[in-house]
Amino acid sequence: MTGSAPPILELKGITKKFGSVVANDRVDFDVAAGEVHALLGENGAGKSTLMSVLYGLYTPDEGEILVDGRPVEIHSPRTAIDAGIGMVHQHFMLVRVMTVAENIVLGQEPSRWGRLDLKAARARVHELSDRYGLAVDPDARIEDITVGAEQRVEILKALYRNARILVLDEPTAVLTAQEVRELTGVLNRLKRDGAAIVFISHKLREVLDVADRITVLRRGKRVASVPRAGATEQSLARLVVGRDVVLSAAKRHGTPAEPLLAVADLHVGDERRLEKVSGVSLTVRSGEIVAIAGVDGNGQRELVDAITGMRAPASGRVRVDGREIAGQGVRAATEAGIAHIAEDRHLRGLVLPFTLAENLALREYRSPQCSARGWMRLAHLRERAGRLLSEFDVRGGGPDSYAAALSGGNQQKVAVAREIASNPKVLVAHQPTRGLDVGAIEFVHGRLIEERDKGRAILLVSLEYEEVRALADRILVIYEGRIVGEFSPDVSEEELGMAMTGGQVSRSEAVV
Amino acid sequence: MSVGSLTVAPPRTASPRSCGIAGVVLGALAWVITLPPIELRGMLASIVLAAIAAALGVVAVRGGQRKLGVETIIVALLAVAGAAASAKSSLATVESVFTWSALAAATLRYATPLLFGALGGVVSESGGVINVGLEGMMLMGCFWGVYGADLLGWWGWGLLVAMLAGGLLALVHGVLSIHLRANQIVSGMGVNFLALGITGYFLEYHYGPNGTPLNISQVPNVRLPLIQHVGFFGAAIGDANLLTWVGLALVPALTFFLFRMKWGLRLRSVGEKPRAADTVGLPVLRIRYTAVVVSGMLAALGGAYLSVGFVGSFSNDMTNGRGFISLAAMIFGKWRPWGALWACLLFGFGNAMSDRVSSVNPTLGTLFEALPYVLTLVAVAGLVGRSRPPESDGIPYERE
Amino acid sequence: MTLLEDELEGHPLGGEEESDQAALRSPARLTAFRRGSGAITVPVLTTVIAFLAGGLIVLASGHDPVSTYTSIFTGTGLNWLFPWIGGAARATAAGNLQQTLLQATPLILVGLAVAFAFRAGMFNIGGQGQYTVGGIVAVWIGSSFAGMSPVLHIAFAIVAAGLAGAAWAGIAGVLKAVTGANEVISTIMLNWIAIWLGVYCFQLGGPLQNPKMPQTPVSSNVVAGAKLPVFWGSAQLQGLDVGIFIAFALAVVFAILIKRTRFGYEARAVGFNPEAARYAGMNVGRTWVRVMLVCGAFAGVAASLDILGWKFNLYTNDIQVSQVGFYGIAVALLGRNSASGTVAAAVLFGALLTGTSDRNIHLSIDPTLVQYLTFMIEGIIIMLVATDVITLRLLKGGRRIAVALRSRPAKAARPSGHGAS
Amino acid sequence: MLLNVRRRIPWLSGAAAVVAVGVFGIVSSASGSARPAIATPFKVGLVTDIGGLNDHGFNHLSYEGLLQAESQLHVKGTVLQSSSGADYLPNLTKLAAAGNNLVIAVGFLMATPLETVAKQYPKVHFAIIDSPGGTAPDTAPNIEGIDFAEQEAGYPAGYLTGLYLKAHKYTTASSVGGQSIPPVNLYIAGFQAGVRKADPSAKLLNAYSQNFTDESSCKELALNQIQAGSKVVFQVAGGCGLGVISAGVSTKTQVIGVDADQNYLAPSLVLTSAEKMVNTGVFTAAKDLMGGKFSSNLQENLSNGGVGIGTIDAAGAPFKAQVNAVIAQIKAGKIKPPTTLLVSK
Repeated sequence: MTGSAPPILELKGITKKFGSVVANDRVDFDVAAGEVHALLGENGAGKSTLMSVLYGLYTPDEGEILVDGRPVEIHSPRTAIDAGIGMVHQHFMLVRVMTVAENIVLGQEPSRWGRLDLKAARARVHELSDRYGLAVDPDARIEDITVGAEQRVEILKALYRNARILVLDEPTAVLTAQEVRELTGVLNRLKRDGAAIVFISHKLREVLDVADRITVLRRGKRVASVPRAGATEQSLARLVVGRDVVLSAAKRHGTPAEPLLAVADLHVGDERRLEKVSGVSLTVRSGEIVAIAGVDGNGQRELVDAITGMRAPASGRVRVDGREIAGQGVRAATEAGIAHIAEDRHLRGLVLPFTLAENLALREYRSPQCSARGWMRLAHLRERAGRLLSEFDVRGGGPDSYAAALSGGNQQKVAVAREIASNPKVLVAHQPTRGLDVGAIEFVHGRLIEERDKGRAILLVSLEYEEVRALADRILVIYEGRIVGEFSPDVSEEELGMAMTGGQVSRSEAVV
Repeated sequence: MSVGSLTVAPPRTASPRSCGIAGVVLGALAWVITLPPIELRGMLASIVLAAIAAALGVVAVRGGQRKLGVETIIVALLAVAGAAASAKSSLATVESVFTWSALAAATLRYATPLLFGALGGVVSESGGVINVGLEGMMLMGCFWGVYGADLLGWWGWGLLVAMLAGGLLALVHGVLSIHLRANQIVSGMGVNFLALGITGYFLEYHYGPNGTPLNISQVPNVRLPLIQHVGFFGAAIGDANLLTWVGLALVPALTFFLFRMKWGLRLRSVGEKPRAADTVGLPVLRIRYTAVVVSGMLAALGGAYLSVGFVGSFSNDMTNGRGFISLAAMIFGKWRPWGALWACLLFGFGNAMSDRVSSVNPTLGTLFEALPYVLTLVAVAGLVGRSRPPESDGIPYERE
Repeated sequence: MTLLEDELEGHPLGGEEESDQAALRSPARLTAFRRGSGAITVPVLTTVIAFLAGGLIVLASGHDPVSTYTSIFTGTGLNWLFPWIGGAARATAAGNLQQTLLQATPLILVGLAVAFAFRAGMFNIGGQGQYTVGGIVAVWIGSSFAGMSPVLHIAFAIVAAGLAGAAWAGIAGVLKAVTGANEVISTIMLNWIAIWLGVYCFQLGGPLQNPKMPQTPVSSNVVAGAKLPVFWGSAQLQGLDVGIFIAFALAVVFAILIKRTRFGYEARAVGFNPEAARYAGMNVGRTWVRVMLVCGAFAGVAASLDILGWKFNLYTNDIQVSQVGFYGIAVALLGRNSASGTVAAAVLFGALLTGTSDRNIHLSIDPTLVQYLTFMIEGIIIMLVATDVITLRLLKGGRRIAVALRSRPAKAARPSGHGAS
Repeated sequence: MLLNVRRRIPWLSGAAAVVAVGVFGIVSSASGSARPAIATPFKVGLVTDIGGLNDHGFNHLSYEGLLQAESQLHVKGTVLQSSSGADYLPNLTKLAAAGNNLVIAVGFLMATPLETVAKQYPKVHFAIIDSPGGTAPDTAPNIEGIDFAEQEAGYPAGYLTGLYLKAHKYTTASSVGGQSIPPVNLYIAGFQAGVRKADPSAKLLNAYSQNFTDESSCKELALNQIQAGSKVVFQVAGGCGLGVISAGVSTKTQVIGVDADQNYLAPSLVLTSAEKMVNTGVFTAAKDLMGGKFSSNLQENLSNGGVGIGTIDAAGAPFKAQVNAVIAQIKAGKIKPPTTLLVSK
């Protein structure tokens, strides 16, 4: 233990099993007031499970929890809140149709005879947000605010409940560089106020930036607890993965040839007919990866939808190898040679109750190989699936297994395999590695580069700097529906971040 | 967030939307002027008005408001047909059908049981539990209301027993769909069958072939002495059943509860995102149970209105599908109390109209029996469109 | 990790993405995993438990459940299958079994009409209306064209009834696809509209009312040539006609349609995940319409088999009191929206209806109780279907013990399953 | 019904039903008990329509007739209730095959299946209550139609109504029918003619509820008519018609019962009842057949007591003598109540 203060929270020997799966295996963990203690590990290492135990969402099979040195029984979020624990979940726990203030006070509402006192709620929200620099509009609806603001609401929720111990579960996954910096500032203020902060992440860099101490979990076990001083990305990576890893793959550059995707002056509206893409023009050439970088919600979704035929643009052109497909639907886009790795594999990319053979046919089910005269060629589908599954190293099931039964990484491999198998001219990859662990990310990245080198045009849309810089031959930054800059992959993170946030951040503000 | 908030189609002199709405109003007017109290006998004015309405509809279609525009044109056509029918019928006939005050009174009577059911649906589904069992819960209210009023001698007890029975059946639905995480639609259907069996059996068991007694204490009508003799209002609401007033009062009350009170906030949070509610320490399952049971009680009150309130007896399966109509009204009303009220009133109006029209022409009248259903179908298709239920409606909550 | 365990742990989709929650609302999705495992065991177990529960009710009301059930069973005619039943008892059993299967015929098809919609993510409450419209058309065609060749005439009537039902259901499909109207509301409304349409047609002075019986609100009679041939029992006394084979054949069509055709593939994709279907280039709205057309066709044909098989005419009263569509929902749910399950469930319901009919209940048993017991048993069956997690749990309990006895679990599975971050 | 199916049971006449049981009817336990132990008794079977025995109207009255035959004629009675249309033919067949001498089908819905069964069992005698007007083309010779002259009950009730209207200077009377079918319309035709006979200027209203079970729909129609000025409402809608009586009670309006004497339902408001003795019809058919008498048609009318009117309440008491005079004239054939409606709306 490095901190001089005594821990206000201790977890001792926590074990949690799901059936035969041991998610946490006798894990010890503690955090002191005024300290940021990072919990580091790959997806599936058991970080979130441990925190769910702490927050009373799961009941541990073994072990005990001490707050201020006294053992406490935490069997529900209520008791966790009472013990002074606040949690900012990875998937925000906010009610979309309610306002910021309503979300913050939910469960502990200021009220008179049951009638909500929204005025008091607003005042309290203002007070807290002023104190910690967490700017929010108390009357905005959650569905109308940005992801960053949602996270601020989550933090305010915890502070409103007087949390002394704040758990942040992968807080930076959805944030821009600018927002990450803001978050760091907030955490520092909280620290000064004497809060104890648990910071969960699988990103080595930011852990080193934020934490005072770092505990590494691997396969449900605690493998090490180290002070920040002396820790390096390399040393941490070794602890996380259990072996040495190459952190930045040496990338060969692509050799762009003729343009395959040409988008000109595209305007796209969203469901509410608000314009989300305002005059985007871009070109992707054969053998090239063009990345669209930007903060979530700046029109990426609408842009991708318009290019892939899922949404009709208000105006503008989309040409695939000279063929106009704008507004003609998915089938026309597919026939023209577009494939689309969807942003959300559960929402779009896969039909989870379908078998893998059926899922692998989704893009091409109308082709003569897959179906003839209205009949599905089931034997062919199965045989084809077998081939693809082994080619893409999908583990955990055969052609007849249900997609739902696979792990996230393998599900994504299935989606990637299907799109690549359709032999497209243009591959649109929208957040292709979201929520995947290191191994799966390596695979997907490698495969995208391989396809580029085969001469496909690849449009990558990503929120991750590292991904963008690791893969792209050119980087286009999208901001409020417009392309605001083009960069080469060796652009600095600062510069990129500035462009992504509308260029309003001056360098001096970038502390850390 | 300030991302491009300009509309895709820039507004011209008059927006297609307002054209469409104006068209609907004009279209309706084309028919209304042939009815009491105006009773314009010629067709000309109606045709002119309808033509303008249709033209506005075309403008709306061209301006991109396709659905609204088509709706406008349909309204215009219907209005011409209605005006023609009024013009061809004798004045006496028109007046006998469109006695507005009597129509209003009948509309309220038809709407009352539906309203209770629909409000029950709103409560249950706000909390995230789909309630297809409204029909069965209503039926329970019908029978046990009569049973309670008969056994304990006062309609008030009858209502209480009805609510207990409805709540009990709802509890079964609750256990299945909340605790055992059943498919809620299926569970609701099962509950309906069960109610049919239970009420049928106990009707036989307690009352045998003679049926329920004829002198049970009934929920009284509220006579409003001040306005009872004031023309339209006197006839429309001067002598309405107590439960009708209760139902109407429940609409603002429930709205206030859902959107202005902390319990309403909690209930809706449980229906929208139970996990969020759970993580701030709210007892999700307990809130859901309460919502379902209350919904059963409300539906049972609707049933009790039919038996203890309106006719004073119980006959087998006397809800006659009203629970399903309430369900439709609730969806139609977009899961909100006021919306549900308008839907129920529309449905009640259709029923009241069909009664009156069918007394004018019995052969064709059979077709007019379908009027409330056609009206609802047209309204659901045209005016409402896609509506959004609570986000977690129908999804069982589980923490682990 | 097997699907079964996945479900039992309550993480049917293996992930915690928000989108899963939204997609879960689809009824097809809700029942999807239920079909994966225990396809036969579970419904059978469900039924058994429901009957046991019903037996408790009988017992609680002071009657003897064993004799009650024996009487019901004998009434179903299923004892005909026992070779040792002979003589008069056998003839009675044959008669009862004919009635059971006669009742099951429309239930199969209306059940399929509901099930097909379920598979495509829709809730078709409109089986009754589609059945009604099919019946109107079937009796109209069947009672006209007296000189037509029988095979042609029958085929014509059945096809026309199917098309009528399809058109009726298609209204709900089109409304959903074009305006987004909720199909639950629109099918309920269409049911009522169909009923009044039917009453209008056959009431005194109605356009299709029997001109030879001007005092009766009934249709004309189906001409002799359009009646379905009876192959078991008396052709005069409501023996079993070949309609049941048509129903079976359509159940096979259902299975093929769902499993082997492109349309079935699209329908299921739309049912499980409309967004993914759109992403795959499917036209979701058009699929909805087509699915409803197929559903309506099943229900329409159901009505034609009743009309041409044994009803031969249609009273306004028949239209008003028919319950077929309602039972169809229960049949589809119990049959887990599969072809074979629906057939089995339809036979079960047909048997219940016949077995509890007045003529088959022994006088020593309280017939009141028996009639309402039917509803209660059906209710309990449906509720158990809704929660077949319970039965699955029972199954799993047994399976776990079996596994434990056979061997120790070899190795812990991948830790990527539940809840781990 | 649960989903969408309103249960409407048009047994041919309206009936004083308190309860209309749903799809599955019920054999009251009495059916098993009253079995006289006589060697080779005369056997009578009864098949109800889907209204069930405890409709307290049409089916119930038939059953009472059978009970009467059991106790007075010592016949052996059996009752089978139908749950749905699919039961008619098997039920009739079962009773015919079981050696019943007379099998009675209750209600015109069974006309077609009855004809089929009658041809299969030519030696068994069959009867049907309210045969479809005797106009069915191929009716078998072993079927007897039991038909009622409802107009002869409606007429005196209407006459009483007219007198009541005139005495109080009221203008309007009305009727609520279950469905536009002959037995209902015959009642109403007689009623309307009777009203006009006593008060030629009376305004007449008529409406159909389109069902015989849903009391609230009949109450609604009655309230409409009362609101439109009707001072006497004639219910011809069976169980549904109880809603008419309920409307009378809540608005203090006179009503007229149907089928049975319904005065007990609201003794001061039921002006009278137009009765139809379905039980007598059943009893007579059995008695006649035992005596070797069997015709194609059994006519029940005012003269032979098959129809009539019930208790006249205080409001109608002053006109008793005049009503009785009209009844006598009908019996004497001097007045022939019409069979078609004067006013259909």
